[in-house]
Amino acid sequence: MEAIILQVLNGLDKGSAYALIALGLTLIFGTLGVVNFAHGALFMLGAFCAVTFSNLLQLSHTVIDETRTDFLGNPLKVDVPYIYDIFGEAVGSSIIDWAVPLSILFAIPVMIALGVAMERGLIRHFYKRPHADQILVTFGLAIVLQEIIKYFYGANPIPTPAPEAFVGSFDFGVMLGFDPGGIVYPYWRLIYFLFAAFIIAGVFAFLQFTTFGMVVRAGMADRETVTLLGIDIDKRFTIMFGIAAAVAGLAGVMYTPINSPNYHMGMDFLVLSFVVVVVGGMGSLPGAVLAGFLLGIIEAFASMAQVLDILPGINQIIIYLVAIVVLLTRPRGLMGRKGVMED
Amino acid sequence: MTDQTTDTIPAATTSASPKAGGGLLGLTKKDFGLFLLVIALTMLAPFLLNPFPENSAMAQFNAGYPDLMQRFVIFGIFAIGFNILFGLTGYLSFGHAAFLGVGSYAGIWAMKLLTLNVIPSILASMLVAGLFATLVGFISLRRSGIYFSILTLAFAMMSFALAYSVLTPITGGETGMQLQYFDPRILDAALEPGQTPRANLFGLDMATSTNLYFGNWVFTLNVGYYIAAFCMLIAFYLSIRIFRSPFGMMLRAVKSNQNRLNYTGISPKPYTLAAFVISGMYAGLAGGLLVAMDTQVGAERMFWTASGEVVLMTILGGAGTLIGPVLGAGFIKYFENIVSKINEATLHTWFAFLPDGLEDVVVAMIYPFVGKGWHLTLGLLFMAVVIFLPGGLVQGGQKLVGLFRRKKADDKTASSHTPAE
Amino acid sequence: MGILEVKNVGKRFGGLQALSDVNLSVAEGTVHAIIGPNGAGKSTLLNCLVGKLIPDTGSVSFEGQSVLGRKPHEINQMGISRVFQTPEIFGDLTVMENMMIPCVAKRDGAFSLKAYGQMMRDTEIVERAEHMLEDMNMADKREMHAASMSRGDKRRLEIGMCLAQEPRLLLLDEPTAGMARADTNNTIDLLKQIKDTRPITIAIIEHDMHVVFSLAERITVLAQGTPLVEDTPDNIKGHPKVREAYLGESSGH
Amino acid sequence: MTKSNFTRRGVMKTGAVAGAGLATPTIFTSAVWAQGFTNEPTGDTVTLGFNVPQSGPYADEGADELRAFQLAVEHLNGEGDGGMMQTFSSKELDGTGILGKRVEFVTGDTQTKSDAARASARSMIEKDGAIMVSGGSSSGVAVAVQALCQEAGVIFMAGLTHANDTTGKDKKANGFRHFFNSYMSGAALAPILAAQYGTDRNAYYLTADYNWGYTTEQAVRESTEAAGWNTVNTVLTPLTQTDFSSYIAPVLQSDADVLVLVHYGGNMVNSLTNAVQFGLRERQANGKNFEIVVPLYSELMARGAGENIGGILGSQNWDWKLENELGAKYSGTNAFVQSFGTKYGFPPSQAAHTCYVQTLLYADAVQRAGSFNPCAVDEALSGFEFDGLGNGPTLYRADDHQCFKDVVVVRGKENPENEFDLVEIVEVTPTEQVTYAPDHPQFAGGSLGACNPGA
Repeated sequence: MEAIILQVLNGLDKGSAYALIALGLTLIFGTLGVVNFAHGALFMLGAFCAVTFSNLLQLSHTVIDETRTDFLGNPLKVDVPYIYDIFGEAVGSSIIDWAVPLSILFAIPVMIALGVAMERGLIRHFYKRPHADQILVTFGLAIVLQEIIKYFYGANPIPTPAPEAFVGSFDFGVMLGFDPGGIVYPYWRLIYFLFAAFIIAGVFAFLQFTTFGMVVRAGMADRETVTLLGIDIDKRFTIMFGIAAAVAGLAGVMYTPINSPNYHMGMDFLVLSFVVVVVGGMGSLPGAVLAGFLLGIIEAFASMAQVLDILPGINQIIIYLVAIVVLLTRPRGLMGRKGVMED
Repeated sequence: MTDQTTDTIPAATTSASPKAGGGLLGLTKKDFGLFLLVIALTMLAPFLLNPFPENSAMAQFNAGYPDLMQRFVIFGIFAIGFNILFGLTGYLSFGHAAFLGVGSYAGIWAMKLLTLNVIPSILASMLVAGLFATLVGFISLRRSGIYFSILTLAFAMMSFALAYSVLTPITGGETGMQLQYFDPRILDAALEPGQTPRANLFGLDMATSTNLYFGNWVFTLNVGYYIAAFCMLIAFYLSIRIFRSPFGMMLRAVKSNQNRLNYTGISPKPYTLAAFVISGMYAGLAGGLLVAMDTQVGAERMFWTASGEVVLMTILGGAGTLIGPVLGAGFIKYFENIVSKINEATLHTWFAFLPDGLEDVVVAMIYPFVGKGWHLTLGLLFMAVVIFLPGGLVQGGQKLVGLFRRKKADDKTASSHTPAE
Repeated sequence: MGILEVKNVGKRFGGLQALSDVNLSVAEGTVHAIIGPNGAGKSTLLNCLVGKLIPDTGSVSFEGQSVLGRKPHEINQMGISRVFQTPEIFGDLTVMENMMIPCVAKRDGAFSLKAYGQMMRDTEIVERAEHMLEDMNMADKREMHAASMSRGDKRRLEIGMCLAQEPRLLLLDEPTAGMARADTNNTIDLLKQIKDTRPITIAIIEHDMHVVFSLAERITVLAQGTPLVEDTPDNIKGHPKVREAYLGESSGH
Repeated sequence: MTKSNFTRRGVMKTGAVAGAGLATPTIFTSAVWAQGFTNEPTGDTVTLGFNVPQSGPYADEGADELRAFQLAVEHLNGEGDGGMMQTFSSKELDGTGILGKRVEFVTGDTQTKSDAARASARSMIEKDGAIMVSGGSSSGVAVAVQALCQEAGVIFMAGLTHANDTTGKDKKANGFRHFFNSYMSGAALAPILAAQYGTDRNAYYLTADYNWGYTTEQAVRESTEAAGWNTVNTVLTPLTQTDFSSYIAPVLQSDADVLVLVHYGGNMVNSLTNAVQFGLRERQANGKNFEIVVPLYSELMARGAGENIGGILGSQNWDWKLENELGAKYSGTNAFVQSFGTKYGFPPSQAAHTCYVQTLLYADAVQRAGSFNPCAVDEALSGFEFDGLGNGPTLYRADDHQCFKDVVVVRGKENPENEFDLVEIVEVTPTEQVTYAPDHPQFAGGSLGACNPGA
């Protein structure tokens, strides 16, 4: 029982990342009709916003410590962050410790700006072009973005730990009435799940309850009509792209303590998030979220040793197998609308 | 009117008589001309691709060595086949590398079990890839649009994952599958212990090369390349025939309007399935040739990036055009193999003529774009091509030709739509 | 016994009874119009005839053979061609190619793997298509991109493509919807000419009374999913039930 | 492809251009292989091919290998301080290149894909005339390129490759491996694990689902079971996995008290990070401290895992602190670290070390053999015993072209002083303990074959 609850938690956690990326992807599909292969790169850029922010906080000047030597036997150079000079070492180090959550504040404007720039500068000119051209240009962009990151940060993963307070795990099972030690779960993963739920709820509320959201939803349903009504839908779509970029970026920022970010993490997630979006159904936001969590949970269960003993290698293919079964039984995914990206 | 028809698809015939239009091999004059051009280019490739003398600084850009020339034509075949599906029917398969991979495995097993002769191996590749494509196509073609793309992607990723791990005994997994001297090979005489098994065509070793020296120039004529090139010419010829055939017209009709096709008494599904299987067999041929040229198979050739690569090749060159996919394939393979090999030391030798400080600056500016940064250049070029040449490289070529012809081009008004070459 | 027999056909979408107990017989060689107010079920009926929808009850037979359960392309191969409200043509292909496809369909059936011949050297098809284009007065447009033509020309091409298959029954779904007056009159003339020169049965769904009364020999009035009355145009014009249910609305003021 | 300049102008003029020349029997003698051996250097330079990952997840490791290669070439050509050439037991190399020919090199990108690696290696052999190919960061690439070099008739000096197969079932006469292997990791770790953690441990394995994972898991499992450990479970994880939580969580439910992560590269960083997140390092099981073991350590990956690496045992081929901490037996280490560190500003990784050493060993073998002929090199390297290259006395065994030397067992530092000082040396397992018979079952199934000069 504990094992099952643990895997459900793991599934929800994996699902959170899938759902957040897929949400932005399907928003762009739905509103703009653009196949955005650079969406994974946005997730990666978000993660590197956290890295950059943390590096900025640790901008240092060098002090030579004559008492110690480095590996070549020269006097050791010690880096002292400027922030220590400003706030003192105690406060300074705790600010650095909290770099990841703090970098949300940094990532939101950066990602929105990036998203808007991308839409205005590039994507906008591809609305009327065939999907094939959209794929080529966004794929090119994704490569360029990740190569730029590689140039500055290298290919190696960069450890970006959570604040000290959230490192490690706690006994989640006791809260549910299980024996101690039964369900131990990392703090940060729960935070990630709650954060994802919060963002998803926020996006839905925004689309549901604001006039802006109403127009965008109408635009998703029928772009022509809304344009005829004289509403400047293009401008709203630009903002929508910015929001989608920010959602992907935030998903990336918060993901960094779970897995150290590297430059190709976006590509790793790209294919999976496409599968999630399509399984959820093109143009359906709830579908994307549902499919994200569903695939996350199924993947978690498929990786259990008990399952693998019966079906060796099922963990390798489970996501794709589920995708095939879903698409064959439900022609437009779980909640897809007719006619979206079917030709 | 007659002038117009030469510029439009595919009616290279005139209104006077359907038999008119010249050309040989059942091709129209214009197609035959294109075919001749491709023949000339492939046959002369060892010379054309080695324009720079050995030991010169520019020799780095020479691409006329067997491995890369083989890759050009083999991936050309792959892209030609993909274009039959994507360019004609508009169905975007995101899992075509699976057929290439499955074909390769079939090819190497034919060499392990039957004979080192490449012909049975290539036939086995095409057959097995065709069968696999029939299965995948039959299931995936139940859906269209992006749903179809994801279904094909899912099949390919499952193939990759299984080949890399669970199926290691038959695929070699991570280390790939290679020939051994002790493989059974029932049709061949046994090899000496330690002897290297080499793919051959009735005793003619694929690796056999002959060098022509001409001053400082060296040109390598390689048996394997010419065999692969011969296969590509056949593949290209068949693709022209398919494009111009009733079948090809139906495939374009599928892309244009499936609804009308249904109400014209034609069932689109068998047409798309046939196109899918044909392009799967092209992929199988490419896979078989890869094995014939270089007797090993790695599972990575089925990874989704490999499927994505052929999509990019086709779009980059010009989807739906005859020659575009081949150009796209050459373009990407050139970058992968030539630009990736330019390192800092090479750059310094190029710019050694500059004053020291300036040399360092120039090298520092170029270095991020070559060598380990070759992906960056490739990405930038993808974007540049699609932004400035919406019809791919073929359109770029046409624009270039158009510039030269502008003077006498007053009466050519009908080329508003994308031509087929 | 008509060429097309519709018996007791009913179709329900969720809570909406779109068609109920429809009986219709189209006599061979006539022009039969089906009219009715919006939502009367005209399009649903048409879709049931061509295999896009399968009726819940009743039967549809063409030349004595049931069409139920057959796919659209199979029904087409039986001899029923359909013209759509918005012209459905192959926009990416040339006019000539558009015309050749039905010719191939007529000769080679639903699927033939002729991947090797030169389409443009298939004399039989080329000649048939050229002939058809001349019939449609479109020979000068043969190399045009179909999508770049005017709506009237697209309609003309579509009708031509249907005729190229030599169907015994031609179904027209509001063929003049959204057309300018001149285009409408051209289309009427074209249909009249077809009726006069070809052994063909035409069933037409139409809103425009001008078109209906210029062409039809018999008219079925559909209202709320059921045929109200079937008669000649003259009788329909004066029929009180029709005036009340349908014409009253449109010509009463 | 040779660079001699005799002209065939006549052939060109008489229209051999379009391949008609293929018919004339005089040319049709596979001129590429027509000399004594493939790519015999005829000028005053010799070209080596350094084939390392430059894109993909191992690009940084590839970059470090490339740095080492460049350094080795400098030293061979008599530039710089000479590095390990000063400490190398063989004194044949004199800083005038190899056999008096100046060393040049070409580089390529393996992308850590066997296909791409072979394409890159083929271009080095066919286009650039490389006489030896070296480098690489995975066993898949090593086996693929080694087989290619065997076919083409050039020497392959493997870079970082750890699976048994490279010198086991896929061994080739033209291929040589200096790096240690899965079996050695297992044999070196088992006694130290038993000493550190006791002999009554229950181990749970998470294994990367591909060749290297299989051989390493088998090696560690067999060695530790022989030392009394019990294997609770082994679970295979996909290569493309990024989040290992669903594999780690079941460990909490089992009665295991040791987790062995048979992962490398990004997989290792992520699985280790995830394991630490789940509190495995603080966990108590069966009344003992829960322990995590990573059979193959990599400095770069340790850096990626950050502080999670603290306290975790693993094995290495070499470490830059060896000579400082364990004395002159490992001479050469400091010389190498000194010249690498001076040039690049940080200490070298074990990948860099093995690539540097391989280049020197190749050059020395050619020098001793007096010929670049692969068969001569094969003879000179097979059974060669040497010292002073950082690993202590080492044997290049003739039976399988595997180096036998001490294996370093390390532990992640709890409080690293800087980003390069991530591990501490626990112990060095002597050569005898990690030596195995050439026909050991873990290495069965292949044959070295005969050397191929490619003529």
